[in-house]
Amino acid sequence: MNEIVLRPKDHTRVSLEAEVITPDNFAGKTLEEIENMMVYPGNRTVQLKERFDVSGSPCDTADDLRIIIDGGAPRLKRVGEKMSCGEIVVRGDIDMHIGAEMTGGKITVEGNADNFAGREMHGGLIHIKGNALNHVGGVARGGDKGMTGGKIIVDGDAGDNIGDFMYGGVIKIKGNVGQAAGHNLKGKGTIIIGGNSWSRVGVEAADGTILVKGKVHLSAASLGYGCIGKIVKNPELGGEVIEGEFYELRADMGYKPKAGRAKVYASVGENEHILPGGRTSSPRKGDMPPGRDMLPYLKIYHKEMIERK
Amino acid sequence: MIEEKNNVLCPFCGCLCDDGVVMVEDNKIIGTRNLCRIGHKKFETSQHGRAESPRIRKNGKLVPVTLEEAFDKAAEILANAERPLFYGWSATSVEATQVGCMLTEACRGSIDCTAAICHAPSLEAVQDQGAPLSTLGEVMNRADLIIYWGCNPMHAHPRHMSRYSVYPRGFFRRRGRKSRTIMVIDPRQTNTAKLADLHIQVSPASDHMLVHTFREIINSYDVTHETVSGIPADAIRETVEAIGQHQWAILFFGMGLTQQMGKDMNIDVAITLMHELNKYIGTKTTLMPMRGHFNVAGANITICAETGHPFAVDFSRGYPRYLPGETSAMDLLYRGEIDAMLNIGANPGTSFSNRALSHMAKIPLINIEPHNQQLLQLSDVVFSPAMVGIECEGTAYRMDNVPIKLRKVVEPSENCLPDVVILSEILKRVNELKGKGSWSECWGVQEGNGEVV
Amino acid sequence: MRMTAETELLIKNGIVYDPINNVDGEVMDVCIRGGKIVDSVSAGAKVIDAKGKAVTPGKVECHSHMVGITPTSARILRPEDIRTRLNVSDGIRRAGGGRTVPTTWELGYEYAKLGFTRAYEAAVTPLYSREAILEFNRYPILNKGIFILFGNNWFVMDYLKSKEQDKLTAFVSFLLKSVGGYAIKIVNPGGNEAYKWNTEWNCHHADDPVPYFGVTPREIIKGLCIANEELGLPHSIHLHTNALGVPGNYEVTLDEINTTKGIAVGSDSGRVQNTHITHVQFNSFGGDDWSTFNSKADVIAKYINQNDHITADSGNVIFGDATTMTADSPAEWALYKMTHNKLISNDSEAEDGVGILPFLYSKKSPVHSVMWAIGLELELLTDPWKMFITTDHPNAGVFLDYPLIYSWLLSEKTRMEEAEKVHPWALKRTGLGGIDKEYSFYELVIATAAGPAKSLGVIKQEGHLSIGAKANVTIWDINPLEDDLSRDPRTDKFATTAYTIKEGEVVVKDGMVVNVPMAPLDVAHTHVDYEIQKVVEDEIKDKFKRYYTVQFENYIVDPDMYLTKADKIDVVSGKVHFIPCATQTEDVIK
Amino acid sequence: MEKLYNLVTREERCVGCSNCVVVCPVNAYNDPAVASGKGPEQLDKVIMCVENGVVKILNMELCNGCGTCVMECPFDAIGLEV
Repeated sequence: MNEIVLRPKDHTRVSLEAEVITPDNFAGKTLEEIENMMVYPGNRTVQLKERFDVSGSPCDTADDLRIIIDGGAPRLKRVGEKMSCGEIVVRGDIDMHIGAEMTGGKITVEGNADNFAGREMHGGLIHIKGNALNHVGGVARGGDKGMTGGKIIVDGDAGDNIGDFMYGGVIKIKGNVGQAAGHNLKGKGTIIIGGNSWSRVGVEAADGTILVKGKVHLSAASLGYGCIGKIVKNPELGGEVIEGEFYELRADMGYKPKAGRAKVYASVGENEHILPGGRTSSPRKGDMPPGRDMLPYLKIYHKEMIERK
Repeated sequence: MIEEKNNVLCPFCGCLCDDGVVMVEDNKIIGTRNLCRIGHKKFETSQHGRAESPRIRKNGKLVPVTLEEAFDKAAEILANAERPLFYGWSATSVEATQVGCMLTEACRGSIDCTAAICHAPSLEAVQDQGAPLSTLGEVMNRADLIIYWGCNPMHAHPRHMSRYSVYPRGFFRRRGRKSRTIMVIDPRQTNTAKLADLHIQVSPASDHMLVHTFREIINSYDVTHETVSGIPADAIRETVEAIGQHQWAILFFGMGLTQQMGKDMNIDVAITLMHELNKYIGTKTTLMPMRGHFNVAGANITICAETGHPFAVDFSRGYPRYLPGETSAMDLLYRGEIDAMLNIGANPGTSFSNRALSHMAKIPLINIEPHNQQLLQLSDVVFSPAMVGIECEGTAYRMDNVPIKLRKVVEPSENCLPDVVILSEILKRVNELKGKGSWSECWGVQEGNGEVV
Repeated sequence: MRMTAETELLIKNGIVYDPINNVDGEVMDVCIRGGKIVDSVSAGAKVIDAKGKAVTPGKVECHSHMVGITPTSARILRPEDIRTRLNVSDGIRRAGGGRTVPTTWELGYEYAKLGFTRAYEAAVTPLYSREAILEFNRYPILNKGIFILFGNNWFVMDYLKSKEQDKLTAFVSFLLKSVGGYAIKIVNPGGNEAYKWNTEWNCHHADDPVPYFGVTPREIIKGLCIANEELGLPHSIHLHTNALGVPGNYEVTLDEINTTKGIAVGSDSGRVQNTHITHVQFNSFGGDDWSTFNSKADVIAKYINQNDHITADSGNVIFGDATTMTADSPAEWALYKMTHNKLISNDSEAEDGVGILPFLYSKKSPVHSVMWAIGLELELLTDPWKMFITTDHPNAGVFLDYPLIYSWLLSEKTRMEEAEKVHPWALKRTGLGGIDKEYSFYELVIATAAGPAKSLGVIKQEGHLSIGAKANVTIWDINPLEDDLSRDPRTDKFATTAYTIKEGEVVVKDGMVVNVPMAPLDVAHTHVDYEIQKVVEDEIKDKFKRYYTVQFENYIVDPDMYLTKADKIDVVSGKVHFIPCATQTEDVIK
Repeated sequence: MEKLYNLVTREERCVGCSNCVVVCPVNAYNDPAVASGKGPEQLDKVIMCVENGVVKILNMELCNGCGTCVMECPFDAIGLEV
């Protein structure tokens, strides 16, 4: 596996748009050609070598080329956009649109990722070891098709609108999730959330399945009051079996033609408040959090922001 | 001698009442008639505390300077900026916004209007679901059910109920208030709720649940819980039946729905409810956001006609890009990416978050603002323009997107130019600074290859 | 270079096509001075060598949705549409993009590149006409005009209900003058008013009365046509008949265009017809429901050929993404129930409504394929002087794909290749298979330039190359005498002109916009005798006070603020006088 | 016959929403502009109008004391006093 190492240097606060950093673009190019490629900070145009130290051994075929971004690049956007094969490893944080519209290949981010990670993705694998912010596997505003394939794994927490307008593929988030996971989930997409999920899970979802191992904060009325069909043991989702008992709830019934087939699995242990007559249906509480503890995704915001001085 | 100017438009809130009468005596506004208290205050105090000429901050103090020097300084700031932001556009004329779009494109910055912190969620919801809209005249002539959800017109739009929705005698509603039902859905017992026939006191921040329950009943699912967001389920069933009895319903909604947790999802679901009422119940229902500023609808429409997107448009790559969450004013300021800013027709000093304001304090800020507002402490170049709708003409769009021409009531003082002229002067200088052709080297993006977002 | 009186231009030995003067492919020179075509030019004139290139008058777009509240609401609705086509600003052109709903600047550039020099906005509600004018003032290069919606106006229906034709004429004259309109547009007469009560209500045929007003669409069409001819407006009424997009609606179409048969043309603007029926493809459907859906294009074409009081524009379907936007809200509601796409519907007080919905025309769908075939059948069976080529942009397709339509009309081979790729119904349910007629280049120029110019009443100044006409000339990199267009219709050559000359100024050269003059907007000023106008104006003022939320004085578009660049077309007793706007066409703020 | 009641306005509470002006049947009957929500045009035929942002009584003698305006004012800035 040939490697090209880019070491970021003197990154300013203005984010740098570098959609050229993909194995497809780097394949078959010498180091000088790579160094002279254009990246766009703000409304300027800058060559790659002014913002990165480029080293390593280029090679002709893209699928056995690995690009390593050595060190945190919290202001480097659109890395790995539309890549079809090869690998990218980021040793640190990365900014928005990591792996947007990619059709294959593998991206590993050892730090945290910002919004729109894996936007409108068609294939390949993104593995974020830290936290991810909003719209993971989401859609650019107004579009009607979000992620259509591939797999995103986030080890930490994630923000709002995970997988909105999703048509296929798998999103696995080990930590907590903000609100509206699986908003407008249209096709056979699967979302597996290890921690708690905030309110409005699977709102306006027409198809696909969402599994929440932790607590589902109640809001979508249909979710809380939908028919609690049955308790499912060890459902088989996204190519693997998940142990535990889960309520099978009907997500938003929506009125769209193929509506009402979306399923939300909420673990039995922590979600007895969903049952009719449950605790949070008391008039005072409504959708407000039980205590004023920090909302999960706000924690992500502040942690990210403080580090990103 | 006192001269009465008729049919004057009130340049303050989204109602854009156009039947105002202003009494003027040798270029001084003495009084107004027919305008509400806010409108009167805008006209009365429009000539108080006005700066005579532009001011530039020199070692910490705002010093009056000539127009030429101020234009040059502003153009120089914007031309050298790497990521300029052009914010506001909601309390100025449409013609100024058109020049603003050209200025943004020349400096390759991003343009955003006050909708970003007001009714942007409504626009985003329209982009997902569309919307059944209408004009205010349709409400006056046909509506027999008025729903105010999450807004308080008696405070924010005082003449809205008496001019458009509740009290006027329409063509098919000859008995005015008596031929209409008023429903208010608001956690607080507001002054609007006192006038309503039915006040649904929903528990705070759970309107989304209530809308979903309405939709469930319409789609003939049964509501299993006995109280939903603080309202007994059978009360909700009666409300849906009551809505069904009416011929024509209108939903006015405001910050209560848009700035609540869930932002555009609340409006998404409300629009779906409107479509379902039209489809299954047969009551013709329409929807209207209660826009705040008098020309925020105009700013959205003009920026959209010029650049293709209603707000949060970014020209840094040479072509218009729109992605709320990345290109809107709040995102850019929150992440500290902006290195120069122009503010016109808005007051971020009161409405922006502290984090954004702390970043704005660090960057050069050009402020086109007639009065002494909070943002003056942060701004480096201050222009005092002629006020649109009082001292110079222009066009403004009402909350239902109807364009009306603003009238000129008094003459501005000698150094106060209309916004259009100020922005055109800055644009001319920016073009010179940038050199006519500087923006003509194409950044590798040729026409027609659509793969770029 | 600025257009001064003596700048001269000489187009040497091009192959000239000028249908008005029956010039069919003769090699001649065209001399231009001061923005007008003249007989001779001094030696110092700038020469364009058009050897082996076709020279034609500028094209006229007679029906397109470009500016106003409808397209701008569609731009707000569809941010994903602008991402498909993006342009960087290159000093002369402004940044922009979009395919079905481009930005206003983009429209001007792209239409000029396709050889158009005049375009008309097809449907504007009078209440929103100020927005259409504001956006047209930002629309470069082309001459412009606005069609004002009258079909569901309360004043019109009131006067028709009380049978006062002269008051109706006075009202039409007042409204066109006060909101800067050019012609009368009637959309689904009566149906939109019914839709405002309930989304399921509509006027389904010519004798279906409007709720409360009791007026039938037939009376609305007849009344407005008489008003149009009494006023002698340059263009006839622009009619969008009832029951659009419903199988079996060809009877309604025939019935409605028959009502205006006997009315004499009252204007000397050069037009022959008293009714122009628009996007007639949507209105020539046969069969009772979608399973027995077939084409009745031949019946409609036969009727139009036999009657001279009708001109039409086709409204061809082009496969791919489109955005349907029309004042016919009941039709949009029906589309919404079928597709569940995002729908915007906007009803304006006492006037018309609008409906906007994204729509995908797919080759696999039997209905869309038959609609595609109907459009072509209409054009091939009808006389090109009466059937103009449009796609009702962006309802049935995008104006950027016009060269595709030209290729299907010019060459039967390309047409049949396309017919194979689509659903077999296209050949089974329509007569397209049996037609082997192919358009000649001359007929194409009639259907896109001379025909629309004549029907829209501007034939006196443009649409032809005779002496004294405006110098709107397009030069194509096509040699119709030698190249066999039926074998290879050269869609790429039709996509951009070699030269587009707008009033003597080269605006587009080899597909690049080189100059951006601002052209004026045409406004029709008609005169009615004074007492009727006084009476009607008092009645209007009283109605405004009671049933409008805008004051009467604030409703009228202020000419010296919005229409500074407007040409006045003064019509006195049927005679059309053309008064150019005061200011020269100066450059836009660069 | 001397009137038994009197219209009283409390200007510090009035917001100038002109609910009272529009809802009053006497105003609506005399001036069609007021009937459809707009400001009054014939000031001599109207009981009250909004001036300088607050309600102002113009012709007290036209008022018949029906109290509709008092009902429709949420800030009770107008009242009937015997």
